[in-house]
Amino acid sequence: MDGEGGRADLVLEDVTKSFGEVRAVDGVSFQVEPGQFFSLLGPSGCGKTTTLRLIAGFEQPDSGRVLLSGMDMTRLPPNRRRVNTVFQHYALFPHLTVEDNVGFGLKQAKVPKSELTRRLDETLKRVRLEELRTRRPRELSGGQQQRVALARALINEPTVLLLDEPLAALDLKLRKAMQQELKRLQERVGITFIYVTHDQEEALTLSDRIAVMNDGLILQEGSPNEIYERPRTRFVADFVGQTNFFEGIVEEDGDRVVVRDESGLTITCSPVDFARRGSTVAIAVRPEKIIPVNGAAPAVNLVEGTLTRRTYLGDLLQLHLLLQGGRELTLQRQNEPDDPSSAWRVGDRVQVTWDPRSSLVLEIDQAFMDEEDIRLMADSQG
Amino acid sequence: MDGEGGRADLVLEDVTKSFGEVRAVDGVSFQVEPGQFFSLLGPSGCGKTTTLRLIAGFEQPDSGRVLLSGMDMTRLPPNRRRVNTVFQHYALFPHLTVEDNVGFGLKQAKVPKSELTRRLDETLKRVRLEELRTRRPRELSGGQQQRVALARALINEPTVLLLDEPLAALDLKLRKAMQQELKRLQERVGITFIYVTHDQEEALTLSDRIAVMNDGLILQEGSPNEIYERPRTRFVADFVGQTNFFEGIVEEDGDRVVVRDESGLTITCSPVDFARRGSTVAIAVRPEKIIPVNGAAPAVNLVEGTLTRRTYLGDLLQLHLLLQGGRELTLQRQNEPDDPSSAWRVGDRVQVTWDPRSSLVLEIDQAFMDEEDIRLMADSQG
Amino acid sequence: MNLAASNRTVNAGLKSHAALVYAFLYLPILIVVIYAFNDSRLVQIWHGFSTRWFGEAWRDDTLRNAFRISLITATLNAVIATILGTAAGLALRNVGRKTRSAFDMFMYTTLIVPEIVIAIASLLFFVTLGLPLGPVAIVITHSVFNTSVVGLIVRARLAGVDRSLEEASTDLGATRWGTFYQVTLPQLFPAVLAGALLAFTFSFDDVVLSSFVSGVGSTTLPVEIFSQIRFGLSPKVNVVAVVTLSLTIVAIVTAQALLRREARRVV
Amino acid sequence: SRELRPNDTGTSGAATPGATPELEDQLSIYNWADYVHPKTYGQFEKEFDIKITEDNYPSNEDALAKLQAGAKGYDLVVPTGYMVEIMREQGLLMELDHSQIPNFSLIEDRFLDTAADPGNRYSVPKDFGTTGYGYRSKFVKEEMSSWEDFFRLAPKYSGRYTVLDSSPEVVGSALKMLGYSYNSVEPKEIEEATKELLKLKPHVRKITSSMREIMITGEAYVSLTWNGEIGYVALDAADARYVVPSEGTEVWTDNWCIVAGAPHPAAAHAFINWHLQPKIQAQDTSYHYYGSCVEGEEEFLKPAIANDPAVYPAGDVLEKLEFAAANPEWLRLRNEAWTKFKAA
Amino acid sequence: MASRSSVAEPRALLLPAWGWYSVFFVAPLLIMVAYSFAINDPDRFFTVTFGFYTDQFQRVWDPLYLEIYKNTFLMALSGTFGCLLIGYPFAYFLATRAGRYKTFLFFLVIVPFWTSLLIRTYAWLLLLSENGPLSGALQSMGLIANPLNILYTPISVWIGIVYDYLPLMVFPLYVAIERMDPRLKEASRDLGAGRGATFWKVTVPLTMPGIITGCLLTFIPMTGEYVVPEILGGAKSYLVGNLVANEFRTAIDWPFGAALSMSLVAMMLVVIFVYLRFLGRRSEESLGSFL
Ligand SMILES: Nc1ncnc2c1ncn2[C@@H]1O[C@H](COP(=O)(O)OP(=O)(O)OP(=O)(O)O)[C@@H](O)[C@H]1O
Ligand SMILES: Nc1ncnc2c1ncn2[C@@H]1O[C@H](COP(=O)(O)OP(=O)(O)OP(=O)(O)O)[C@@H](O)[C@H]1O
Ligand SMILES: [Mg+2]
Ligand SMILES: [Mg+2]
Repeated sequence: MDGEGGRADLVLEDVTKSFGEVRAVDGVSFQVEPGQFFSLLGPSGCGKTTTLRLIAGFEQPDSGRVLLSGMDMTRLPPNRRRVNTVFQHYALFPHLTVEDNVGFGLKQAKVPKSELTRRLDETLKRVRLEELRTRRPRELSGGQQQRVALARALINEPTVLLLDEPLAALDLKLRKAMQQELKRLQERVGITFIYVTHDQEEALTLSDRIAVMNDGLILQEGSPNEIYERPRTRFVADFVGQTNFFEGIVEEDGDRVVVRDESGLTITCSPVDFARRGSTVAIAVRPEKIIPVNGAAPAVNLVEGTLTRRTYLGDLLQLHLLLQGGRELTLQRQNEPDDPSSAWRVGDRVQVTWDPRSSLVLEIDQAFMDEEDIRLMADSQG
Repeated sequence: MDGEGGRADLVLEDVTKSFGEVRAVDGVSFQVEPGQFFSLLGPSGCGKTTTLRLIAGFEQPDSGRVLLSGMDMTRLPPNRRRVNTVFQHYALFPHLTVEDNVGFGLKQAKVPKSELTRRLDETLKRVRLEELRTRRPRELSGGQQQRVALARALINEPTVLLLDEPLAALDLKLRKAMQQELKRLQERVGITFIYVTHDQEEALTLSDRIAVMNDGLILQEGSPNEIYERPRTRFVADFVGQTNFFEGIVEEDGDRVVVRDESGLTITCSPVDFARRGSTVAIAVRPEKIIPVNGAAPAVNLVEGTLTRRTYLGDLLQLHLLLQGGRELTLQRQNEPDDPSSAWRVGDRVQVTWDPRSSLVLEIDQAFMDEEDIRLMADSQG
Repeated sequence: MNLAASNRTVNAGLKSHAALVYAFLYLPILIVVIYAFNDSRLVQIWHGFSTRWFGEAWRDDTLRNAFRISLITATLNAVIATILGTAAGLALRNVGRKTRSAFDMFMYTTLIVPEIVIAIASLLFFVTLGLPLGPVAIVITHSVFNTSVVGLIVRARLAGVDRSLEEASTDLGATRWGTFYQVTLPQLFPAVLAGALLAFTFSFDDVVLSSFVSGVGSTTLPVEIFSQIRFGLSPKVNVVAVVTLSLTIVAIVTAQALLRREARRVV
Repeated sequence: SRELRPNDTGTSGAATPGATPELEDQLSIYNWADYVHPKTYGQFEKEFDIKITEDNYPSNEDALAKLQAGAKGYDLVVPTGYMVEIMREQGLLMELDHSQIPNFSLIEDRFLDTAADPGNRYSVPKDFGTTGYGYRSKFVKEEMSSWEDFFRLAPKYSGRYTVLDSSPEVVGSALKMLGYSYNSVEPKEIEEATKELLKLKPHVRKITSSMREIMITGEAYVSLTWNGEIGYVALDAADARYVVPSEGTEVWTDNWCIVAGAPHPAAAHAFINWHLQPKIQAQDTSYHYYGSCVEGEEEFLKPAIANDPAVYPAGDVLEKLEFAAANPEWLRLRNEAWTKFKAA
Repeated sequence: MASRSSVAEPRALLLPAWGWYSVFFVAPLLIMVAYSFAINDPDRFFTVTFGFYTDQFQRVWDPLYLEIYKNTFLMALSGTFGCLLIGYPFAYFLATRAGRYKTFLFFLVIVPFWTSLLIRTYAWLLLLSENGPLSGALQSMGLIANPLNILYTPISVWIGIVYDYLPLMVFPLYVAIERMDPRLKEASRDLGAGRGATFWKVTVPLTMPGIITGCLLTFIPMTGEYVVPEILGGAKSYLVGNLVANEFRTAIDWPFGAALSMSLVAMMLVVIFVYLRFLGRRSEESLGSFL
């Protein structure tokens, strides 16, 4: 890391970018601390790539500013920004060797030969590509290509590294392995990472902070824990992890919030300020938070239902309960021989419960459930 | 289902197929009962597609036979087999509408107009495509295309339906939804499904029986439960689910098998016949079977280690322990507030255990760990 | 019919058809090669083997001159067409739909309008404006058509070139020119080369356009051969055919080798 | 006997009479293909140290079209008589400086001062020939001697005829058969002739000025052409006969002319003068079988050629022959008839 | 959407080609149009009077010329059809059966294409002549009694144009067949269709863009063909191209020649238009997609 280009924060101020009718990025603001691993998470077409391209300088915002270390770089061309990108499909130069690909940036910067060689060796070593330096990209496996792309960006010691779904093209096993590697690397070099992904698990595993996007807007920003455990809207709750949704009217507020849904089920939640008595709220309960009642019946959130289906996932089991009033409830249990649920059979009437802290009260965000979402959901279910 | 083409079993007898040097399918034999959901699971290039193509008749085996309802159909052209295929990327006819795609098979069979219309309507309704009947494939979403492919095969009421990774092109959410739909449909129509996939979770969720393939061979065949809970080889254990591997020498055999590994760890397992005292065996322990010691220390399989890393996956946590002797052990816990592990901090010394039944004793199968596997693994780790 | 047997029948049918087509394609070439060694003063009558027409052709100033003119005009034409076509192909990526379709229309019409029509239109153009006919006119007339050829090839190739490669280059600090030179051009090279070769061949082979707009001392080889065919054939034509054929094969083989080497480097 | 006039057009850079201008070192000739002995140019080049380049055309009209279209840079062109008229009318030719062509006096009078170019101000005859037809007596059993024979036998030898790719000759042949003038400009006569031609058309295998090879191979039996062509055919097919039709036909001269704006006029004059030498004339005649217009070339010719009536027709035959005489109407009528003939 | 990428080349690069086309392509065509509405001065050699006279177009309507247009159209049509008939199975072979020799076999198709068209055409003159090798071979095989007499007839012209333009048919067909997903054929077999049904219902419709492109690429130049009839054609195989050339080379009637070529272009446009309409919108993209 050289002196001037050291750590710095990246700030987006109310950045908007439209393509014709489409508002690809709509008033996005966020701030990334130096050395942070910051993820942009969202469904396809939500504007993640566009946001990244605005930071890299491939697109110009219609309004708003992009600041790096406090300096406005909104109008700077890409080659003048101390930012580098790892492209979605790597965009390796097919006509250049690994070495020449990785050295490309330094050659542009007219770095002296000896330093170039030194940094090249160092970087190739870091990503374990020394042996492959004279190969061409198409002679490399997916994982190796990915490492070349990473090396090509890292060697320039950028202040911020942008990564656009860098692992999307890899298969499951390799993706898992590369995730770990990426994380370790980021911790070691200490560069700020802006990481785009539509894989919630990946975002949760890797990030220091996550911004969940939809339709060009940032819906929620926070640590992985915040995003998963305290989603603010239904969209976020649904997109990040699986959920059982309830909708009902607040019967008690204050210290303990109690909500009754249409089927008469009462759900106890931890207190939230916007849940006023009589208002309608949505509640999300994660399948893994629901536990079989074992021994003494709990005081709250005791639910009884019939086991309709067990889905065997190997390490996990999904248990589908039919509650009174026709609602479905899904539980997820680890596949352990000692788990109480392992004795359940389809057709059994069983009791389950969950901690009031696990009842997530959401603002009703019909705004985000616009027509297209509804169509898409209908489609994916039908 | 018409009379003659009703239920029947499919039998492969020692089928072999080579392409030049490559033995794509190597002496494969299996039998599928009528109405079964049978999956072929294996890594890329293991011969799954080739097996399917041999059944469909697109390839001719070098040796061996393919029997349907006891009749040898090895030399029958594809259009004369009562078998239909759902292709990997659907292979929908781009120049035909949904309707014409779906009706294609019946037109070939010269089914009378009125019956054609009736069955067309019925099938389109079953897969909920009535509204889209005049669209062309490219005007459809991935999930819709998938349903057209399914309908096009199902309408012919085949004895056996072959599906080649039918969901591989869909994104996660949609894939999950379609899995459920496929399973329900298969249960309803009762047709035998031969399902090819490289996604272990999909195979476990959907299948009645699974055959795990590698390098053209079938390594193990059994119910999802058998495959996951009693993998016979290291390859199967590793490919289906995550595992902690140990290797050691049998110290006790008989009622209780006790194995000691190099680091001195003693592992207690349930009895297996091939574990003779003094022999070397491998042991696999699934991360989700390992539980924190809560209260009284268990008699066997008590392991102590230092928590080095927590990987947050939202619904799950992966806990990485460093044991004495430098081994790593990975646990998987549900992300519940009440779980004992939720109190653990990185650096803590903790105790975990598992049921002897969860120690899976494997035959050492170096045979399957040939050079390529080793290279691939090195690659995916590096 | 048995599956394998029916496969075999179809394969055999296709194969023998292909053999016939190859015969159809090569029979004329073979004949010309054979007749180049004909001793006869007459083209069509076989008199015995001789290589004397090779000598005669070599000593024939008219043929040598025509060959030279053809080489020069075809090369100049290829240079112009390659520059204009490549530039246009590149620019077409960045223009609006309307401009693009208007330009497309130009390119396609130059290919669609029959050569004879272009030939006379060009002739009328040069005559009416009082511009001289001759080598320059030939080069210009050829290059119009060939600009479209190069333009379309380059554009097709560009469609397959990932824009993000160029973005990656600027991202890594390269200037616009640096990016063009270091990334775009190497990607484009096979297409540009193919386009240039095609432009050269089309021009080198052209008889219609050339014969209408040629002037003093600008008789190209095809025009010369054409007028010989029309006015009295000399066996030297066969020799010319054999020589150009050999040159072409050498050129193609070299180009293929080059392209393959490039291809190994590029793509 | 011929009055030499000074160059008074003022349009050319030709030297003033009398003075011998400096010769340029190049000469560009636009000529019929294969129309001089292969050695001829070389001899001139050697003698004068002038480099000759030659382009060829297959018909008078082609040459005209090219010059008309503004082809610049040619020095010499070789139009037939009637085309000389058209070209000079069009201002395509440069007036000659006869003082630089002393050998002009060697030319026989009967080829001079024609209607096409009174006073030969623009042209010097190169050679002469007739338009008739040839046939292979091996295939054609009848003795042919007239245009009438030519047209009458066409159905019998259908598909074995060729005609020249040139309108005046073909239209003229029908006119002569009908007993009209070769140069008729009567629309009715032309119309009649056109009808005859359209009747002939189905039997014509090819309209071409290069019938040599297919006559030799026997693919064609009868060809409407010029005498020299049949002379060439006869080298390989001894049974080939040339007929100067008894109704009379065209006699023509092809002429050296200097193109207006010629870049090398002095060299052009020198070449014309040099080429008029009887020895050179004889050399060319023995190559292309067209008669020379110069006196005294016979002594250099083989008797077989010198006495060949196809090359040098007898005096009484010559009497009946006409030179073509063009004017706009003449040409227009022929072209329209021609286009129809080709289209039919 | 015209989105300007940050790495875009300047649009001004289009200008040179644009100018080149305007001056050396559009202007000549406009001048030709002007000529087609001019007349010749009757009293002078080759003097054109410009104006808006329709005389030349009236002359074109002479049945004599219309016959030539018809013959040209039929020749181009049958030539295109011949190319398709020969080219399709051939391209099919190349694309699906050539195996590892594919590149080489395809190369063999290209080689003739890169050798002088003129010489290859003229070679047919040698081949087809009455005393030529083909005639001799056929006679000695007893297939024909008399010498082959097809040179200088429409048949030899047909052979010539089919020969010349066959590669232009094969290339797009090859691309289309090659590009076709072979699993679609398998899907069809899987659904019970035999070989024939699969060919007509799946292969042909799917390679239609290639068929259309190939047909246009051969039909268009065939309508304007000039060289082949000139060499291989006889007195009766005159096509519009030759007629046009005649007006310029021999008759020197430029206005009429211009009118004839205008009519040729018009005929071609009509045919292409009808063809594209008939085959639907898909075809419009096909030419572009090939090139
Ligand atoms: N150059 C462009 N021209 C027009 N529309 C564009 C352009 N780039 C993006 N868009 C539109 O902007 C929206 C956001 O696109 P973007 O690529 O940023 O999404 P994304 O979140 O990266 O999606 P994905 O996960 O599919 O890559 C989309 O609706 C897209 O169609
Ligand atoms: N037509 C063929 N020609 C040559 N080799 C082939 C052919 N088809 C398959 N193979 C080879 O046979 C082996 C098995 O291929 P197959 O397609 O059956 O694998 P798969 O299990 O379906 O893999 P994937 O999950 O990638 O689809 C591979 O090594 C493959 O390269
Ligand atoms: Mg994106
Ligand atoms: Mg497969």
